[in-house]
Amino acid sequence: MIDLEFDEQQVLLQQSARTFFASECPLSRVRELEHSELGYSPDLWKKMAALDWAGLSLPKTQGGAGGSLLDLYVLYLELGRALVPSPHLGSSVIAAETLARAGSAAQQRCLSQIASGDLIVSPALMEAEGDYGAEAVQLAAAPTAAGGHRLDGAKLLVPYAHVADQLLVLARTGPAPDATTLFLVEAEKKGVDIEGLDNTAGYPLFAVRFDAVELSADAVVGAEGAGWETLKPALDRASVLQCAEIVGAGEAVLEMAIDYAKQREQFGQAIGKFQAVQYLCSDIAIDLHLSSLLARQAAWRVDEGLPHQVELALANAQASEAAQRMVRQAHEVFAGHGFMLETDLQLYTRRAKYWQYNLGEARYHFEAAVDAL
Amino acid sequence: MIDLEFDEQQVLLQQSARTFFASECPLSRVRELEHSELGYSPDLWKKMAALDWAGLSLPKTQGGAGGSLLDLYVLYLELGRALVPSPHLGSSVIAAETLARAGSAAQQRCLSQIASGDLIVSPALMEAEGDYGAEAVQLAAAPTAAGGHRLDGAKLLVPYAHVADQLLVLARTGPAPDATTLFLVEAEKKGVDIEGLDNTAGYPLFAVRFDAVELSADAVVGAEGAGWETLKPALDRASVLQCAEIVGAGEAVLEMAIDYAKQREQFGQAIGKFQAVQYLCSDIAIDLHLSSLLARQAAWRVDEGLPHQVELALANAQASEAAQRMVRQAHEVFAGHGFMLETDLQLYTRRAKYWQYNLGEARYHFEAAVDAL
Amino acid sequence: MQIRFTPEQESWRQEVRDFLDAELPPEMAFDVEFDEDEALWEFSADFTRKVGAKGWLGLNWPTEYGGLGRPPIDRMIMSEEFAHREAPLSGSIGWGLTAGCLLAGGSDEQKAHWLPQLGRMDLHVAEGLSEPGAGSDLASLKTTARRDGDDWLIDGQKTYTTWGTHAEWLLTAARSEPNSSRHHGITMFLVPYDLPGVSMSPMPNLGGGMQNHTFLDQVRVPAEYMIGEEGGGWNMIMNAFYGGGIHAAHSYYERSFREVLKHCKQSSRGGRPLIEDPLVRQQLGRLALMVEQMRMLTYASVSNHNNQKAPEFGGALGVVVGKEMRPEFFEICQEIVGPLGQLKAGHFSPLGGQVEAWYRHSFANHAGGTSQVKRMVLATRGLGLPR
Amino acid sequence: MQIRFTPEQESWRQEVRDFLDAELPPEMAFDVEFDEDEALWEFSADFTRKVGAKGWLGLNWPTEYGGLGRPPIDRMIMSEEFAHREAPLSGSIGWGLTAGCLLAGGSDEQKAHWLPQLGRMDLHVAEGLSEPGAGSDLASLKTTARRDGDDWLIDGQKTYTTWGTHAEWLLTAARSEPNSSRHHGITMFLVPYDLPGVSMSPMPNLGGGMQNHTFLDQVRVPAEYMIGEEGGGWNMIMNAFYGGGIHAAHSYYERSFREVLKHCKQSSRGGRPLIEDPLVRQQLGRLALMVEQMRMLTYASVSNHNNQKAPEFGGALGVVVGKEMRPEFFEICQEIVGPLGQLKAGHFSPLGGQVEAWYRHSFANHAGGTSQVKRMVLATRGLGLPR
Repeated sequence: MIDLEFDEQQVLLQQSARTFFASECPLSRVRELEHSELGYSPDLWKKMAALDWAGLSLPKTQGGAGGSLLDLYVLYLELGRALVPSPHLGSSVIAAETLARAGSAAQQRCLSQIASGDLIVSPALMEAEGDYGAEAVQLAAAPTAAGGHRLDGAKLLVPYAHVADQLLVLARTGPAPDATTLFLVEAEKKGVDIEGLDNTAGYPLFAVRFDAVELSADAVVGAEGAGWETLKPALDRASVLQCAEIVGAGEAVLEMAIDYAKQREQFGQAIGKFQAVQYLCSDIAIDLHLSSLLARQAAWRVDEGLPHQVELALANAQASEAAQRMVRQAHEVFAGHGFMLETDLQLYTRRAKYWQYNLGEARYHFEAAVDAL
Repeated sequence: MIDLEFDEQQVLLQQSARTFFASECPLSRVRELEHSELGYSPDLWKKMAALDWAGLSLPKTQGGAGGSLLDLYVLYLELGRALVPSPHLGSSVIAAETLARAGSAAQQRCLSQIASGDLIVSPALMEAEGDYGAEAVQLAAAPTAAGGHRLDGAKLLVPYAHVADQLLVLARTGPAPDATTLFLVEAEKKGVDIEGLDNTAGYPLFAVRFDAVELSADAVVGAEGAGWETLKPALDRASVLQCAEIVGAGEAVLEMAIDYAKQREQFGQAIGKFQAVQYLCSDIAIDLHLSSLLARQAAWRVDEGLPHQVELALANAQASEAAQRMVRQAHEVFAGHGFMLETDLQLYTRRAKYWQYNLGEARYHFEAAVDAL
Repeated sequence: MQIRFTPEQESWRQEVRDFLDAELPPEMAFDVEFDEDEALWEFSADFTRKVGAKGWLGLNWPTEYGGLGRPPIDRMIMSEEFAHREAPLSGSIGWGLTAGCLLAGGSDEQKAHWLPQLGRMDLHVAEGLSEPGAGSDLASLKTTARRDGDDWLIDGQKTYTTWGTHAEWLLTAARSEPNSSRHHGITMFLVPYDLPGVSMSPMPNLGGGMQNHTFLDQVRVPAEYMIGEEGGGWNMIMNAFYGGGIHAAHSYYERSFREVLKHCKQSSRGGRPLIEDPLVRQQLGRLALMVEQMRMLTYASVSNHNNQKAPEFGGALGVVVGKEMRPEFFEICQEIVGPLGQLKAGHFSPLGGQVEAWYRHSFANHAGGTSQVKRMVLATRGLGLPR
Repeated sequence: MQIRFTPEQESWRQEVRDFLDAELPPEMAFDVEFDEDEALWEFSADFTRKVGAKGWLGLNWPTEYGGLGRPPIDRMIMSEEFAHREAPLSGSIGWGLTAGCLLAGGSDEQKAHWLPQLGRMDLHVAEGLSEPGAGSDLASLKTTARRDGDDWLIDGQKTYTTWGTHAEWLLTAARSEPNSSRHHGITMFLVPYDLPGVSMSPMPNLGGGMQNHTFLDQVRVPAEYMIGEEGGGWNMIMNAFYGGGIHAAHSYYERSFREVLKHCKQSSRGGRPLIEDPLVRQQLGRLALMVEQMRMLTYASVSNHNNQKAPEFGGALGVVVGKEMRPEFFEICQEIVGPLGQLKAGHFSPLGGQVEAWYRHSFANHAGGTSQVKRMVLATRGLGLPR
C-alpha cells in the first residue's frame, strides 16, 4: 500500500495547530517576540504544553502523549508556517527523547516537567569551527579525581540557553574522532557563562562557555565515550522535523508569492502572467513539493523502524537547499517590495538562514547519504 | 588603455578565415568529413598551411609566420564557428611550439614541415584514469642500457594519431608526482600500436599503445624529469585557443537559436516572443560574452608575458562549462527538432562534449586558479 | 502514511523478476528507443510479444478487452523491474498511447476490436500526432481528414514518427472539421502504412534512433479505421497522455545511478578510489537525491490514485521535474566519470560506453511537449496564476 | 587589444589611494546604503564633501559646470579604489542620478546652476522616481504636476526613497501632461523637502538601511525647480541610468572575495586549513570567476567608450549578470564560512560578521528594475527577439 496522506488524527492535529497559531501567534506577534527580551513567549509555550505538544512524542509513562514522529511532523508544519519561536526542537525533541531513551532514572525525572513546559533543556552541540558531527567536538571533558569530569571550552549556536534549566552538552573525552560523551549540566552551575549571539534570523541563539565546570559522575548521559551515538537517534528525528518546519514555511511563502503575483500589476498586467514570474513561482512549488515528499517518507521510515539513513539524509539535503532557494525566488517575485521589513516575506527569509544550517547543511547530508549507500 | 578589440590585421585575418571556411568547409562538408576514413581533409589542411596558418605562431626562422596568440585566437574563433576538423591544435600549437622552444636542433628540423602542413605531430597526454596533469601520467619510460628509454603503457584520446608522423609523448620517469619526461617518438616505430576511439564528437581520437618501444637518448624533449614543465607553456596557449574555438562555435549556436526562435511559431506566435525562450537565448548570449571576454584577456596576458595563471584558468573554467550550457539551452529552444541529426545544432553539441574536457575540465581549472591565488 | 508493498504485490514483483530471468539475457538489455540494430529489434519485438502473451501489456485494462484488470501499482511494480533490467519493450505507441486513446474515448466495439490485438502486439503502431508546425502546440495540427463516401481522405504531413520503419499502422490525428481550429474538430485514425499515398523519409536522431517524416497524400482510409468519435480526438489524446498507466521513471535513473556508483567503487583516480573523492561524493549525493525525488513523485501518483485524489499542481509538476532533471542528471554522470565518458562502447570506455549513450539520449526530453510548456501548465493550472 | 593603465592613470590611482589613506581610517569603512548609525552618517557626509571639494564627484563632467572633464576610465579607477576600501560615499542620488539627468537633458542655465552645487554635495538629494504601483515599470508612474500660475502643483506618492530622512531635495518624476501615458508627458523636478505638503513615513529594509514612503500632497513647487524640459523626463532618466559614469562593480565583489580567501587561509576545520578543503577550493574558484566576469564586463564598457562603440547586447547583459550574480555570490560566501556565517558582528563571528551582512544586502538587487525586466531588454533590444 502506498499512501502518502496523513491519517485522520494527524489531519485533526494539523488543523487545530493551524487554528491555534493563527490566533495565538500571528506574524504580528512573531515580529514583537523577535524584539522582546526573551525572544519567545513563555505564555504561549505553556499553552502549547497544555495541549500536550511539549511532550507529544514522549512516552505516556513519562508524562508524554506517546505520539509518533509523523505526529510531530504535522505540528512542525504549522510551527514553520506560523514561524512560532519556541524551545520545542531542542528541549522536547533532542533533549527529552535522548533522556527518555538513554538517561538514568534520576535524569529521567525531569521528563514530566519538560512535557508540562515547566523545564527547558537545551542541547549544546556546535563549536567554533562550525561543523556538525562528533568529529568537530573539541570542548574538553577531563576526568576528575572525584570520578567526574571537568568541562572547559565553549559551545555555540545553543538555542534558548538563556531560559534553559539544564544543558545537554556533547564533549570530547578521547582523541579518537568519535570519542565524545554526553553530559546533563545544570545551566546555573558555577563556570557556565552565557552570551547572546545576534544572528540573521533574530533567533535566540547563544554562546555557552564552560570554565572549569565540575561535574559529578552521574552527569554522564548514556555510555561514556558514546556521546554522538547516544544523541544520534534524537538528532535524526529532529532533523526530519527541521525539514517539516521548512516545508510548512515554504507553503506560506508559496502562497504569499502567488498572491502577490496575481495582485501586483506592472506593464499593464498582473506580473503573474509573465512567464519569468511563473517560473519563479513554479520553482518554489517544485522545491516545496519535493521537500515535502522526501521528508514525509523519512518520517514514516523512522516511525516504522525501517532503515532510513539514506532517505533521511537526502530529505535533509533537499530541505536545506530548498530553504534558501524558495525564499530567493520569492524575493525575485516581490522585487524591491520584499526587501522592506514591513513585508512579511523577510521574516521567512531570515529564519530560513538558520534552518539551512541547523542540524547539518546540505554538504553534510550528501556525505551522510553516500556513506550509507 | 583598455581596448578589447582586435587590431586591424586580426580583423582581416578573421574575415579571410571566415570567408575561406564558409566556402571550403561548410557544415555539409563537416558532416561528410566526420564519416570519411580520415575524419578530416588533408586537402583542406594543405590549403590552410598554404595560407600560413599551420605555422602561424612559429618563428619566421622556423618557417612560421611569427604570429601572436591573439592572432591564433581569431583563427580559432573561425575554426570553432565552422567546426573545421584539423590537426592544428595538437600539431601546430602544442607540438610545434614545444619543439620550437625546447627541442634540440635535430628535433626542430621538423618545424618547417609542420608549418608547411607536410608533417603532423600529435601530443599524447591522457591515460586510462582520464585525469589531466602530470600526476596522472603512468606510462612508464624506463632507462635502457643504451642510455635511452623504453616505453610501456598506453595513451588515450590522442588526436590525429592515425596520420601523425611523430608523437609527443609524456611519460613517467620517476615516482615523484611530477617526475615526467617528454619524448618525440616516430609513430611508425615498432611496438607503437594505434586504435580508433569512437566518441560523442565523432572526432579523430585514438588509443596509442606502447609495447616495449625502444627510444634513443635523443628522443627526450627538454630536460629529463621536466616533461610537464616543458609542455606547460604550449598547453596553456592551446587551452586559450580551446576557449576561442568554443566562443566561435557559441556565436554560431546563438545565431542559430535566435533565427529559430524568430521563425518557429507555436501557439500563434514566434516562440522567441515567449519569455522562457528569451531566457534560453539570453543565457547563451551571457555565457558566450563572458567566455569571450575572459579568453581574450587571457590571450593578451600570455602575449604580453604578464602573469596569467589565474586569468587563464578562469577563462578555461568558464569556457568549459559554457560549452555544455550553451548547447543545452539551444536544444531547449529547438526542442524535438534539435534532436534530429538533420539539424546542424547537433554537430556543435557533440563537438562541445570533446571541448568541455579537452586540456582540462572546469574542476581542474578552478583548482589551478585557487592554486595560483 | 505508508510506503509498503503487500505480500501479493511482492509476489507479483517476484513473478516479473522470474519472467525477466527466463526471457531476458542480461546482454540483450538495451534502450529500444535508440538502437537500430535489426537483430536487436527482432529480439525486442519477440520479447514484447511474450510480455503481451502473459497479458502484461494490458495489465490495467478491463478484462473484457483482453486486459488483466490489475491496479496501477502493479503496473508500476512491473515498470520498476523492467527498467532495472533495461528490458527492451517496443511498440509502446500501440499498447500504450493507442490503447490509452481507445480506453479514453473509444466505443465498446472499437475497444473490443482493437485492444486485444494491441495487448498481444499483433499490431505495430507508430505515432502520427506531431507535425512540422505542431510540436508542443499539438492543437495547431493541419493534417486534414475529409469524408468521401464511406471513406476518409487524409492529407498532411506528420513528423518525429518514432519506429515508423517497423510499424504497420500510423496513429493519426487529423482535422476532420473544415476550418476548425485548436482543440476542436480533431479525429483519430489508425492508418495502415500500406495504403496508397503513405510514404516516409527517415530522420535519424542524436540518440542513435530513427524517426521519420511521414507524408499522407490523399490517403483513402476506410471508416472502420477511425477510432473514438468524430471530433473527439483532442480529449482522447489528452487523457491518453495524462491518464495512462503509472510509469516508474525513477527506476530508469536508479539503474544509471547504481552503475555509476559501482564504477566509483571499482575505479580509482590518482591512487584513490573514486568513491573517496570529496567532490565525487557530493555529486553522487546529488544523483541519489534526484533518484529519490523521482521515486517519490511516482509514489505520489500511486497514492493519489489510491485515494482518488486529483494529481497535485495540475499534474504538471512531475513532468517538469522529469524533463529538467534528465540533462542535469546525465551531465553529472559524465562529470563523475570524466573525459573518458565521451567514449562509445569499446575497450577503454568506462561503464562500457553507457555514459556516452546516456548523454546523447538526455537531449530527448521534449516528447509530449517541452518543459517550458509544462511550466506554463504548472503555473496556470497548478498554481492558479493568470494565463 | 590591451588592458593596461597608462602612467598617468597609475599616478591618478595613487592620488586616489593617498587621499583615502589620509581621509578614511579603515575602521570608518562601511556600506553607506545599509547603515543608519548617525555618527557614521555624519562622517560619510563630511567625507563625501571632501571628495566633492577635490572635484571628484563631478570627475567626468565638463569643466564649465564644476567638473574636471576627465575620461570615464579615471572614474572607474577611482571607483575601484573606493570600493576596495569600502569608502562610504553618500548622496549619489545627487551627484550621480540628478547630475546624470541634468547632463542628459538640462539646459545650459540649469546645468550651470545645479551641477556645481551637486558636485560639492551642497545639496543632498533623495530619489523620488519609484511609486507603489510603478517599480520596474517606471513608466506607469501616476504622480501629477499641474501648472498653476508660475508654479507647479505636484501630487502623488513616491516609494523606496533611500536616504529620505537625510535629504533636503527630492528628485521627482511627475506626469505633467494630463492623460498622458507611458513614456510621454513626464517631467522632472527638484522638490525641497521643506515645502508644505511633503511628508514621509519610514520603511526600514532587510539590509539594515532606511527607505521611505514620500507623500506629495498638492505641493506648490516654483517653476525654477523643474529640471530639463517639460515632458522630457523619461529621456533624462533613461540616459542618466544608462549613460552614467562607469562604475567598478567588480571591486565590490573583489573586496569580499579577498576577505573570504583570507579567512580560508587563516581558519581551519577538522584540523585542516579551510583553503585545503577540495569543496571550498571549487567554491573559491567560482567566486574568483564571478569577480573576473564582473571585471571584464566593466572593462568592456571602458573599451566600448574608448572605441565609440555602442554597448553590446542593448547594454543589458552586464546588468543582468550583476543582478543575478549577487545572490549567488554571497550565498557561496556563506556556504564556505558555514553555520557561523549567520552571526552578526561579535566575538564568535567569522569575518567580523561581514558575511551575515552581505547575505542580507544581497537581496537588494532590484533597484533600477528587476533582472527579469532586464532580461526582456537583453532578449529584445540585445538579441533582436520579438517583443
